[in-house]
Order: sequence, then structure tokens, then C-alpha cells
Amino acid sequence: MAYQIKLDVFEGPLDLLLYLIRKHEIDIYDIPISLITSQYMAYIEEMKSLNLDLAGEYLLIAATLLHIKSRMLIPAHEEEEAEEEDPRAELVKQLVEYRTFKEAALNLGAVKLLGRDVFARNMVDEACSGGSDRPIREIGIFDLVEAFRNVLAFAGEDIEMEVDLEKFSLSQRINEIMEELNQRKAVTFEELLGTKRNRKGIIYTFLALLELMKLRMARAFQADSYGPIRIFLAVEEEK
Amino acid sequence: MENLKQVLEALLFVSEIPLSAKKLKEVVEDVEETCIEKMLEELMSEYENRCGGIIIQKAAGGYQFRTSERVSPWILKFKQGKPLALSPAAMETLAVVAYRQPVMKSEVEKVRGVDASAALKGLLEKKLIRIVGRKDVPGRPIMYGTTRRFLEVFTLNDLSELPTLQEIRELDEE
Amino acid sequence: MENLKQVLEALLFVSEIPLSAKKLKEVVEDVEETCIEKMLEELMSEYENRCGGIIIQKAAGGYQFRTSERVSPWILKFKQGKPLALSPAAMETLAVVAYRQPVMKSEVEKVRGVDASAALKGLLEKKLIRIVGRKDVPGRPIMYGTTRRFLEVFTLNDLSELPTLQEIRELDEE
Repeated sequence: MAYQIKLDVFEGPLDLLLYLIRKHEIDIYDIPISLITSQYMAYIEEMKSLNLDLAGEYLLIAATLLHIKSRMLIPAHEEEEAEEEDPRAELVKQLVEYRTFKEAALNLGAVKLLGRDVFARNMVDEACSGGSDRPIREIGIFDLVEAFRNVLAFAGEDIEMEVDLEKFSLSQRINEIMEELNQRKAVTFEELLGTKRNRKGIIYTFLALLELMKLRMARAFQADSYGPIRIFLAVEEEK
Repeated sequence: MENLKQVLEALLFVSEIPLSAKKLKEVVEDVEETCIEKMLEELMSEYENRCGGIIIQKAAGGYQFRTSERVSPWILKFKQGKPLALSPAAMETLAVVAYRQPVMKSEVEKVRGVDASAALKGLLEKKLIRIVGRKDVPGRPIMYGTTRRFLEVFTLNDLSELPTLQEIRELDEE
Repeated sequence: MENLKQVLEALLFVSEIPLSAKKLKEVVEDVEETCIEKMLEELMSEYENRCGGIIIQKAAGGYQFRTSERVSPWILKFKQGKPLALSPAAMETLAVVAYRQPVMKSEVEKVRGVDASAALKGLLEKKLIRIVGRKDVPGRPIMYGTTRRFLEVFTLNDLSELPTLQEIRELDEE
């Protein structure tokens, strides 16, 4: 049999399977596994012979098919038969699910798309200046990360640099304490801990306070040895 | 306010995103939201009956001036830009994100059976999806969802307007 | 070309600058410039007679959609309340502050290679960053960090939800 393959037309191994099922007018809920497996393997061989870059995902499904086939060949013991699940069940579920989303994608793409079929006015962005009360235009966090990547690429810094999550947590805690102090001017360590009484919460609160004292943004006082520690905002004169 | 309709028309015109009656009320004040809504509907049918080059379309929960479909070849030619192009891979990924959000990369890959990195990145760049947070499981994987822009581009008012997934329902019933 | 008027109207609509009949002829071709001119004049009087919120005006040697003078107070009000967009410079500075906080101006400048004063000032005004303190070194330079508003704008619960560079790199095409 001659196969006319254009690999790019398949979105992946599941798409190829769906194509084979459609081509042979097979009931997706009752797949003749031997037939489908041999058809699928033939495609895989063809791809290999054409030296097409065969993604690992295609081989994974090939293995799954062979595994199901072997399980179907083993005659089930009578007493187990009722219990035993159809070896194809998992794959069928996956295929039906994929087919559903493939159709959903087609439906989505069938509407008039802004930027393809219809157009809105795109305004030149005016210079952004002005008050702090104006809302800020919706920006995604992805844009922020991309901006950071641009900067690092420009600076020639090692882009592999990992972000220190612990440092993030500490910065976070510092910000929270500053907000609290700005509102209330003075709080006790106990109050600062609030609901964050787990080990991590206590450690970060403590470290954040040390950092704030080092930055001379906060001062701590204790009236007697076992009394509450009171934290104040250190008012700094702008020079 | 006797020239409400004019004001609303002009506001829709200068805005690059769809405007809701609620948003418009913030500008015109002293007018009932229902009254604004009524005027907007009137404007919408006026433009529709006019059969001109521009219409008013409801999308992303608001109203927006758009060019009519009939003229798109010339608009594309004028803009000399490429039209919004979404590959089948991108569309499938977008469909999974839209229907399953918030969703992790691994879930998208499970459904599609292939790596989803490039498709997700492309959709993020087109601002059709966004990072909505992290799942509270070990490794704290990133979760994705659709954007307001997605609603605008696909002319949906909200996510509930997505067509129901027929076969998923059938499968659940079995 | 039977829908010439529609096409011209839509082209005027999407254009950011006034369009002349000559320029429009480049798009529609096969139509006499005088014919285009005539259509444009027709459109212009149509909008004028309509007395709506938008009109077509001759300016800078071309034709352009504009809002009518009568509605300008509301347009101004709307524009003042319009969400701010962050410039690329502001975005980059914000990204450095977010990922490197607490950070000094000199560090931001070292990474971006340009003066960061204006960008930092803008971000402070927009309450996206704040002064978290002064570093305990000679000169006691100011240290910057992000605010709660920053988290709100980017819909993050806390800073640890910021995606790591590794995670974004994984989205790049292999």
C-alpha cells in the first residue's frame, strides 16, 4: 500500500490515530486494535524511511498500541472477565477528549476574528504621565518577564540565573510589614506575626525585621526582658 | 443630557477596547445604565442598517467600532501587515486553555499528546492567554487562562458564551 | 467596484492619519481619483447631516474621522480616566526592581545601561514601586522594591508567584 504522507498535516500522534479511525470508518468506542496498530506502525516506518524528524510522542503512542494489542491477545480468565477493564479504555478516552478539543478549536476559528476578518482602530498610545490614581492598563506577568529577559540579554548577563524564591518571600514580608507600619506607626512583633504563625512565617517575619532595621526603616524596642517587642517606623528626614 | 447618543458614539470611537455601559456611565454620569444600554443598542442597529464600512459590535462585555467583514481584503492591503494567524496547534492549545482554565502546561500536553511549549508562548505573546497563578501542588506549576483580549478577538462577551463541548458531556454520561 | 464607499469609510476609520484620495487610490486601484474624491465628499456630508458624535474632516491634505466638537468635554474626561500604559523603559525598570529587589538605582542602571531616574520616578508616582529603605553603605543609597499595587496590577498573590526565568525559557521553541 502506498501512503501519501505529509507529516505536517498531523498535529501529533493522536491526530494521526484519529485520521486512521476516520479513514477506515472505525467506531472510536470499538477500535480493532490489530488493524489500527499495523496501520499506525506503517506510518511510523514511512516517516522513518523518509528521515522525518519523528517526535518521541509518536513512539510513545506506538508503544501504547503494542501494549494494548498484547493485552488483548491474552485470553482473560473467566472469573476475572467481569472485573477486567477494556485495555483500550484509556486510549479511547484520550482520543475522544482530543477529538472534542480539535472540534472546539475549529469552531473557535470559524468566527469573525478581530485582526483577521474585522478590524478595530488602534490608537497611538499617548505619552504616559500623570497621577497615581489613574488605573493602569492591563499588563500580563509574561510581559514583565519578557522585559526582564530583554534587559538581561542587553546586559549580557547569564540568562540562566535562577530566581531566588526565598529572597522573594523575604521581600514580600518586608513590603507587608512596611504597609502595616505605614498605617499604624507602631506594632508588636506578636501582631506582625498575625496569622503567619507557622515556622516559615516566623522566620521570614524575623528576617524581614532585621533587614528593615539594617535599612534603618524600622526600630524595635522592648521595655523589659519579657515584655512585648514594639516596632516603630523610623521616620527619616529626606536630605 | 440631550446629546447622549452623540457622546456615546464618540466615546466608542476613541476607545481602542470595547466599552461597557457601566464604564460609559463613569464618564457621562447622571444617566441610568439601562438608558445607556438602550442608546448603544440603537446606535448598533443604526450602523447595521446603514450597511456602511463600519459597524458596532458587542464583544468582551462592551461595544466596539469595527470594520465590516466585507471590506477586510482592502484593510489588510492598506495595513500591509499580516492578518492574525493562528496555527491548528495554537488553536487547539487555545481551546484547551479556554475550556479548562485555569490549566497547567502538563494538562494541555496530556490532551494534545504533544509538547505545548511553543504554542503556549505564541499565545502569551499574542496576549490571548495569560499566566493566572500557580497551582498549590509540589513544584507550584504555572497555570494559564484566557485574557480579555481573547474575548475581544473571538467576539465573545464572556466565557459562558463559549459553545458547549458536546462530546465531553456524552463521555461524562457513560 | 460597487462597495467603494464602504471600503473608503473603513479605510478612513482604521487609519491613524488623514488619508488623501491619492493615497486611497493606491489601495483600491482601478478607480479614478476624482471618483474617490467625490465619494469622500459624499461620506463627509452624510456624517455632517447625521449630526452624530463623529464626523469626517479634511485635514493635512486628507480626510479623517474625528469626534464632533460638541462632545469634546466628555472625550477629554474619558481620556483622563483612561488606564495608563507603561512605556517599554518603565516596564524594563519595573522588571529589574521586581526580580532584584531590594535594589539600588545604580544596580538598575548597571543592568539597563541607561539613566533610570525618570523611570523610577514614574513608577514611584504610579505606586508600583516604593522606597524600602537605605543601604548601609557610604552615601546610604535608596533601595527600591515593589508595592501591593504591583501585585494587584499583575494579579499575583505574592512575589513568589513571579515566574522564574527558567520557567519562561522552557516555553521557548526547542
